[in-house]
Amino acid sequence: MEKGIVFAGFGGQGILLAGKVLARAGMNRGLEVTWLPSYGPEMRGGTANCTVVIADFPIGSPVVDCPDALVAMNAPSLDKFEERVAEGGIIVANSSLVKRPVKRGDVRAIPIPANDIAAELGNPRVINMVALGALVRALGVVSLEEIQRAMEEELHGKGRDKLIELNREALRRGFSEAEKYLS
Amino acid sequence: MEKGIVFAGFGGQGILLAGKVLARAGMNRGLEVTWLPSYGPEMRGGTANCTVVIADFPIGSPVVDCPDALVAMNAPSLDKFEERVAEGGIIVANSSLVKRPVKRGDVRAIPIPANDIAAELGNPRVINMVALGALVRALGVVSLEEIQRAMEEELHGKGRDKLIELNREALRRGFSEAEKYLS
Amino acid sequence: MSVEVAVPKGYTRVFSKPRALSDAGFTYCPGCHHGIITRLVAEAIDELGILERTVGIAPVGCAVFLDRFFNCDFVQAAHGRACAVATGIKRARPDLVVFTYQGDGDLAAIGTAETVHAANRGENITVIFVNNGIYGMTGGEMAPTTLPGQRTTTTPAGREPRLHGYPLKISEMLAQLDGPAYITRQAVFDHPHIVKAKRAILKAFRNQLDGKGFSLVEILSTCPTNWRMSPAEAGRWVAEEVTEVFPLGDLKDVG
Amino acid sequence: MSVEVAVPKGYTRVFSKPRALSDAGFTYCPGCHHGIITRLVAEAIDELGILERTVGIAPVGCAVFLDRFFNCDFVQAAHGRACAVATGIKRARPDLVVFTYQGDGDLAAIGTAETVHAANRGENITVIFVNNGIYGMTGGEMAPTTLPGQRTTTTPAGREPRLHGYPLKISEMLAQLDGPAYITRQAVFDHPHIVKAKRAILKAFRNQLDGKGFSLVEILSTCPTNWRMSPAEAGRWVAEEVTEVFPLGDLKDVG
Amino acid sequence: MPKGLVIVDKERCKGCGLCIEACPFGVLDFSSEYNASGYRVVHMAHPEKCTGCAVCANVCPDVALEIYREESSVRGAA
Amino acid sequence: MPKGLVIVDKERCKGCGLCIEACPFGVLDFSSEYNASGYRVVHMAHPEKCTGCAVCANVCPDVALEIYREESSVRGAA
Amino acid sequence: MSRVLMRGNEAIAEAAIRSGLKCYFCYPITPQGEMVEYMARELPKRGGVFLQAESEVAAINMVYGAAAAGVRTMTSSSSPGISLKQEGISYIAMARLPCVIVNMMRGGPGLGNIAPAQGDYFQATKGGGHGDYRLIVLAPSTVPEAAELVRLAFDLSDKYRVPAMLLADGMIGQMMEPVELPEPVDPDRIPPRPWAVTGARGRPKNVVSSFDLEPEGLREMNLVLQETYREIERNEVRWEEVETGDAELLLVAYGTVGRIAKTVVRLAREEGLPVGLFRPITLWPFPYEPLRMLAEKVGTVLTVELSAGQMWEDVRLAVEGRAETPFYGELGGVVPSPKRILEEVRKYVG
Amino acid sequence: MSRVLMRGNEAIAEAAIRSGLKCYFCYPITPQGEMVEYMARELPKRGGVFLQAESEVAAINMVYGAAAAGVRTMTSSSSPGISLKQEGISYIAMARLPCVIVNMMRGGPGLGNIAPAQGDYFQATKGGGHGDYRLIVLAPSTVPEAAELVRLAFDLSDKYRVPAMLLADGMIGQMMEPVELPEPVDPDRIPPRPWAVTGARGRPKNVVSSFDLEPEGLREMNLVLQETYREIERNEVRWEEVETGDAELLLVAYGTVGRIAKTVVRLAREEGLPVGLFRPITLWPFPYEPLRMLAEKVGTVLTVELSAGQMWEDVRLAVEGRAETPFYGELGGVVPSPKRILEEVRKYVG
Ligand SMILES: Cc1ncc(C[n+]2csc(CCOP(=O)(O)OP(=O)(O)O)c2C)c(N)n1
Ligand SMILES: Cc1ncc(C[n+]2csc(CCOP(=O)(O)OP(=O)(O)O)c2C)c(N)n1
Ligand code: SF4
Ligand code: SF4
Ligand code: SF4
Ligand code: SF4
Repeated sequence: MEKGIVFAGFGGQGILLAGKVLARAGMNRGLEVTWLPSYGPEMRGGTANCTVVIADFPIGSPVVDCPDALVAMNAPSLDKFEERVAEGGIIVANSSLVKRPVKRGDVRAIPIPANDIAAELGNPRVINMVALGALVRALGVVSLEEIQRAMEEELHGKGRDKLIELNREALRRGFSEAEKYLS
Repeated sequence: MEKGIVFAGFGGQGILLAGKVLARAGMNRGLEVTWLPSYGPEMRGGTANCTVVIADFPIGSPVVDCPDALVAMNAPSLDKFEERVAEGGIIVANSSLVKRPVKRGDVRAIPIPANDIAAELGNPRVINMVALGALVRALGVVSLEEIQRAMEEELHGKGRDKLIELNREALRRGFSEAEKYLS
Repeated sequence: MSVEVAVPKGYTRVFSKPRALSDAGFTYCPGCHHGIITRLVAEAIDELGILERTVGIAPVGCAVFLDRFFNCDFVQAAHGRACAVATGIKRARPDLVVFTYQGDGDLAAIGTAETVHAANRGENITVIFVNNGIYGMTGGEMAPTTLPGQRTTTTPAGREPRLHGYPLKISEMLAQLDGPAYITRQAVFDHPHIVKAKRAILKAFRNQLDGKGFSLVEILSTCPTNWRMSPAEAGRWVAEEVTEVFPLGDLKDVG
Repeated sequence: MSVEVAVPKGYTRVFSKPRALSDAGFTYCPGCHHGIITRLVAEAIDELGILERTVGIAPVGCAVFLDRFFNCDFVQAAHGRACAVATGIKRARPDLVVFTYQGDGDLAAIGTAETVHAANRGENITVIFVNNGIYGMTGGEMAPTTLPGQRTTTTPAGREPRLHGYPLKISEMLAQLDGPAYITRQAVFDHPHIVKAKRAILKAFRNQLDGKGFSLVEILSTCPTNWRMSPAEAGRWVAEEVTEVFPLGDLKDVG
Repeated sequence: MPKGLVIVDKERCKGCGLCIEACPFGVLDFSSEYNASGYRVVHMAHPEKCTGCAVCANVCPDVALEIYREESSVRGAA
Repeated sequence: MPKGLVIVDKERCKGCGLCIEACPFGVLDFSSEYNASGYRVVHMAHPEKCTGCAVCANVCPDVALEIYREESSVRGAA
Repeated sequence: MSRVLMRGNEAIAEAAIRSGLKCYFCYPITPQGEMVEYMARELPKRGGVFLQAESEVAAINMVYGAAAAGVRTMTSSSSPGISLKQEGISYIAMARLPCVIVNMMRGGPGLGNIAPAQGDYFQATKGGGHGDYRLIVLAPSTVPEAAELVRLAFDLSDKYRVPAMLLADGMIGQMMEPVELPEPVDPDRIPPRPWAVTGARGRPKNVVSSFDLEPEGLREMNLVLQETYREIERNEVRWEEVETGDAELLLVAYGTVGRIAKTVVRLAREEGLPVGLFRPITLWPFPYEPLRMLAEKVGTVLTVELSAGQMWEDVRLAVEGRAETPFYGELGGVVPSPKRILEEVRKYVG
Repeated sequence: MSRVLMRGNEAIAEAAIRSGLKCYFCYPITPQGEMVEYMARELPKRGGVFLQAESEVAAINMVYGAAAAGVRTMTSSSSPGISLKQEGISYIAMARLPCVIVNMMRGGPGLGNIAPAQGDYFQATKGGGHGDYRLIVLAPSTVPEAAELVRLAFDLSDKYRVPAMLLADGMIGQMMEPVELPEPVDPDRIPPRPWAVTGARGRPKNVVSSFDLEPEGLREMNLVLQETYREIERNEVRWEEVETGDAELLLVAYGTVGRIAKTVVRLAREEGLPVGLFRPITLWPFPYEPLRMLAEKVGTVLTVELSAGQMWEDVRLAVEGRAETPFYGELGGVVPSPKRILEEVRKYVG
């Protein structure tokens, strides 16, 4: 088994953290994982993306030509990566910002109104966890509990403990939202 | 034909210039020549020496293991180089400063009281030309006239024109002094 | 690509993008004062009518893309070496107007020797020195000009002068030398200061045209991104904190 | 190898080679002030009793052989980098007494950045700066400190400041910084000045022992060989000409 | 006809807000529009108050503003 | 018994002459001796004038001079 | 030991601290910024010295000083910054000071960009500075290996008194992987440094220098260096082989490309192509002999690099005509995918 | 033309001035001091710019500036100083600026000494700086040849927009020989530089840069470089052969050793030993092909260098097992006499 996942969006959408949490969950499960942020200009701002690979044997390339899954947090990200997703792959798109549908017919498209859900939860910053929850559901490599624990580990002790409960909930909401498209 | 000559003495004895004049005389004659100063510490003072090679074919090494001639302007120089002179070679020693005789029996030793002769000529700085005159006589590769012309060219236009006559004479005196040991 | 806007009827254009700037958008972060400074340099070039004989030197730093922004010839220099590169150009072609545009890491850390010696030689060049107290492009490390106590990625507990050095007053240092014609420190955190800074930049270029020699305009700038402040907060921080350590004004002016 | 001289009967030794110096003869040219300065440093080490915890940094320049002359541990540094090397040693082992000994080419040309930043960090080291206005070891090229009009092999018609730069006042520059504890300029062209220079060197070492930070003693020196003067003439030239451009005295002293 | 007019180059504007704060007359504010780079751009919220003083343009780090002044007032100022 | 005594380390002396010039009492001068490096070394030309003030030693760049002072005069000075 | 998820840059920093690093000197540059940041945060807490120097030149000379004073010391940078350190590295090599230098290579030449590249192979292995010296050059291909090789770098550097370089690329610095960190080193196991400058108390003075004006003297110093290098060549060659037993085409690749090539081997084998991988871990000393022996058995040795063909020269020196030696390289920060390399492989087998 | 007796350093300076040199930037170092001194005296008189920089780093970046501004420009130094220029050289190479760099090699590594040596071969030919770049490297073996190759260096550098290095050693710099100086170049024959920064009047702006953040863009820049290098390899390989026709042992040596080896060939032939000499003049591009062809015919290819065996690698890459490839090197500034080399030769022939 080897899965490559690309997370893409604007800087500030928590893209890198979402990838890290997934990688950590994979590691905790005893799998091999890699996490690679994209190289942008040396300055901040603009777009951000990262690639996570999870496998049950040593991972060769941390770069993925044809990801098995894409999490597109905004429209430019979907435009950029849609074509590259592997046949039968997954596209989680943040439908709060991505107004167009996924064009590809050979992938499982999962539109998640991440911004709206996050707003409901009372903190716009958890959009990344909403999307991640949805991805986890579709991917099936780690469980909801595992991804929640990985998130906890990631936030713990970094002055973000009080956000853990909120993020648990965000993951759960994303997870169950994805159900709709997978049953 | 290939002749290697080492000039050695203290800094300030005009060693490098004597070598240059000889090299120039050789060049003027259409011969191949090289002139190589010794490497000392980067600072000034202490000993100085240079090696001149004259040949009628392209010169390989400008460094000479066993010189055909040595001009030793002081005692340490004779001590240092005497052993290395080729069999049948020439040693011109400045007998004003070198009090011991040349030990080697298989070379032509030419003691020249260069400081005394220079003093007679009224300028202690021409000791180098006195010694060079003697060497030229013994070496037989360039004539007295040729070495005098080369010296003129070397000094000309460098604010040293008025010294030319004196140096001509110094060369001549050294040249004829060497006669004594060569007849 | 911006489109030429037709002048609305009954109105006259009183402010627009200088001719010396291309249509390329700046790559600076939102609210970064680099953009103001870059524009002021372009305005000075316009006003002096020297665009076609000016060569700029882009540093390594957030201004590395400068050659895209300007319409004049440009050379991209190795980190810290802009003053040496400028010297090479100016000595080769004294008829050109040569300016460097450098950050504090570039000019006052790795480029210290090149800056000091170009100044000391009185090289007839113009130096725009953008002091934002941090390494912007590499992600917020301490700069020579970082304030005491300021947190950066390499001074996570705040700069401790006895350990990390004091804020380096390079302009004060350069003003001690005989070479420079003009050394001044300006800021651009509000309109009046921008107007003054512009005047200083103009003077620094004029000095070059008049053959007066080395002129350096230090400009206190912001780095909202790495200071982790809003652009407005960053501007206030310059006005209130940075100017305390780096007071504004002329440090040398041979007139 | 010098031989221990038996004290003549009825006499007491009042002056002899300091214990910190080895028996190796100096490699400096006849009459060069480097020798005096080297000895003064050795005397200071003796007087403070710190020989066994001192590490010296030899530069590239006529003092490159320094490690032969001294009896303490020594490190030979790349040209200009003595202050960086000293920083590395002192940070690794703060208990050691660390000094550099550098020429003007070493300290004020190629080493400008290392000098300025070690000073600005207030590194707790002692810097002996031998300013002889020329590159001695390489055969007499212009130094940053060469006087206007002075002939060197690279300014054959005399230094022309607008072309070759002004005499670089690096001590004045350093004195502008917050880091240094003590910056002074001394000379050794006669007995009284030697006595004063010695006092300054002692103080610079004492500052280090007291943890006061960066102390630099600039000493105007001679280079009879490359100045093409007799040693006595060279000394007079320092007294009369060099001190005009580089006035003696303390430039900074935090006390 | 207001004395001044601010034209925003929406693709240059990065929504930093410096112009809003700088304007002495409270002319500018964020619009509800986002540009292609995802920034929320400014607009003239109170065009009638604009004097064409160009202070906003002078503080804009992205040279995103062009300023026009009503012709009579320009002449008046000359 | 002169008040002072200068002992020259002949192999260290480079004949620069600085000590000769510096001595306030004209004690030192070049001798006729050359050392192994070819330098003409100094000696006490007028030993009787020497006060042991050590000025010569202090200006010597080659640490070639050792200075001795007659014991009573040292005590006197103390 | 448990695995932790870490960035390469951070894992290297942590492994260095656990290896007894006392003094770290740096100048910021991408893509190794997280190493600098980690050191700034962690090293002072754990009894070490973190100092941001005024330049790479100053940083390497601070390393020279700290190494001379006898502590474990290190600097890190990326391509342009490493170029600036060349004089200092040459001094360190001749003065026989142990230290570790990390180069997170980026796209070059010149300012280039910050993407992963391997264009500094020659500089690292043949000596970018002047004179006849060598660095021990270790090339990790994963984050855990990077952590492991940091420890090895310190140990080998101490053992031979030869500076060691960890030569990686931006990808290894930036990516995260699970790592097992090495145990903190027992300070008593760090070799003593009787040659260090620590004050000449109760022993003759120590001098650290790379200078001898006499050719004969400098020749001796060089001969000692050369002898040490021969010893390292005998003892410290390291490499990895994957499926080489029956391979007809041998990939040779190191670092990031080395790990990608493992996937290539897997994909090729899935297609039935007899492909193996030879991955040098020590780039100097280069594993000439083992590669030569393998070359006898395969028809083709395909070198793949993120450069225009630098290690390729060493491969050809090893192979010496025993097999075909084609080359495939990418430039400017472009990283080829396993599939792209597989295309290249197919030109020669199957 | 008449012959003049000149030091190598001075002949190089004079030849450079006659080649249209406009800007010379330097920092003093032995053993190339006379070049600096000559330039200081002569260049300003003849309409050029002489500037003593504050360091080698500054000097190479001034060269970068002057070259960008479109004039013929040059710097010179010796080993440690050349190490400091590596970052700048890498920038110049990628920015495609023509210029000439002279390295009068001395004993290394580190401070070493000032005696002749050839330990910077790798640095010069493989790239001491970062990234995939090359210098055109010319190695004179006599003073007249040095003067000739200076001219060639400027011409080739201009033609290909690749920096050229004259790689000599202290002996060639210090010695005097009769020289025929090249005629002053006709300024109109110096190739125009439409890419130079001279003010964007009547043309689009020119930008001199080595920067492209996008891997694809940087890849393109690198491909242009590599193509240029292939062209140079095709057109500009230069070497000298002495008595190679019937040689059974081929000496390979360059520079100072190359000239000494000529004497060795003469002495060997006097003894009836079938010895020839292959002397590379361009060290990059290295004459692999002609050497390979000769290697087919001889039994032994003996490389002699003033180093621990650097060019030797290129010799072995050329020979690829076609002949024995023993090596003899001297280190630390020691220069072997013809007799000493002859001893070495005798181990393999006669
Ligand atoms: C030789 C070298 N060292 C380091 C770097 C990495 N680097 C890029 S920009 C920069 C400093 C940026 O800071 P500053 O000069 O203050 O400019 P700013 O980005 O803040 O405008 C550094 C260190 C480099 N490119 N080259
Ligand atoms: C990197 C480098 N550049 C240049 C040199 C050559 N060099 C040796 S000593 C010296 C300068 C000597 O001048 P200074 O520092 O003033 O000391 P002095 O010899 O006058 O005491 C130079 C440039 C070198 N060894 N290394
Ligand atoms: S990183 Fe800082 S200095 Fe650089 S553009 Fe962004 S805000 Fe400005
Ligand atoms: S060259 Fe000058 S500075 Fe150096 S030792 Fe001689 S006189 Fe002193
Ligand atoms: S100052 Fe400029 S960039 Fe910032 S919000 Fe206003 S118009 Fe936009
Ligand atoms: S000062 Fe010293 S070196 Fe000079 S002459 Fe006197 S004793 Fe000799």
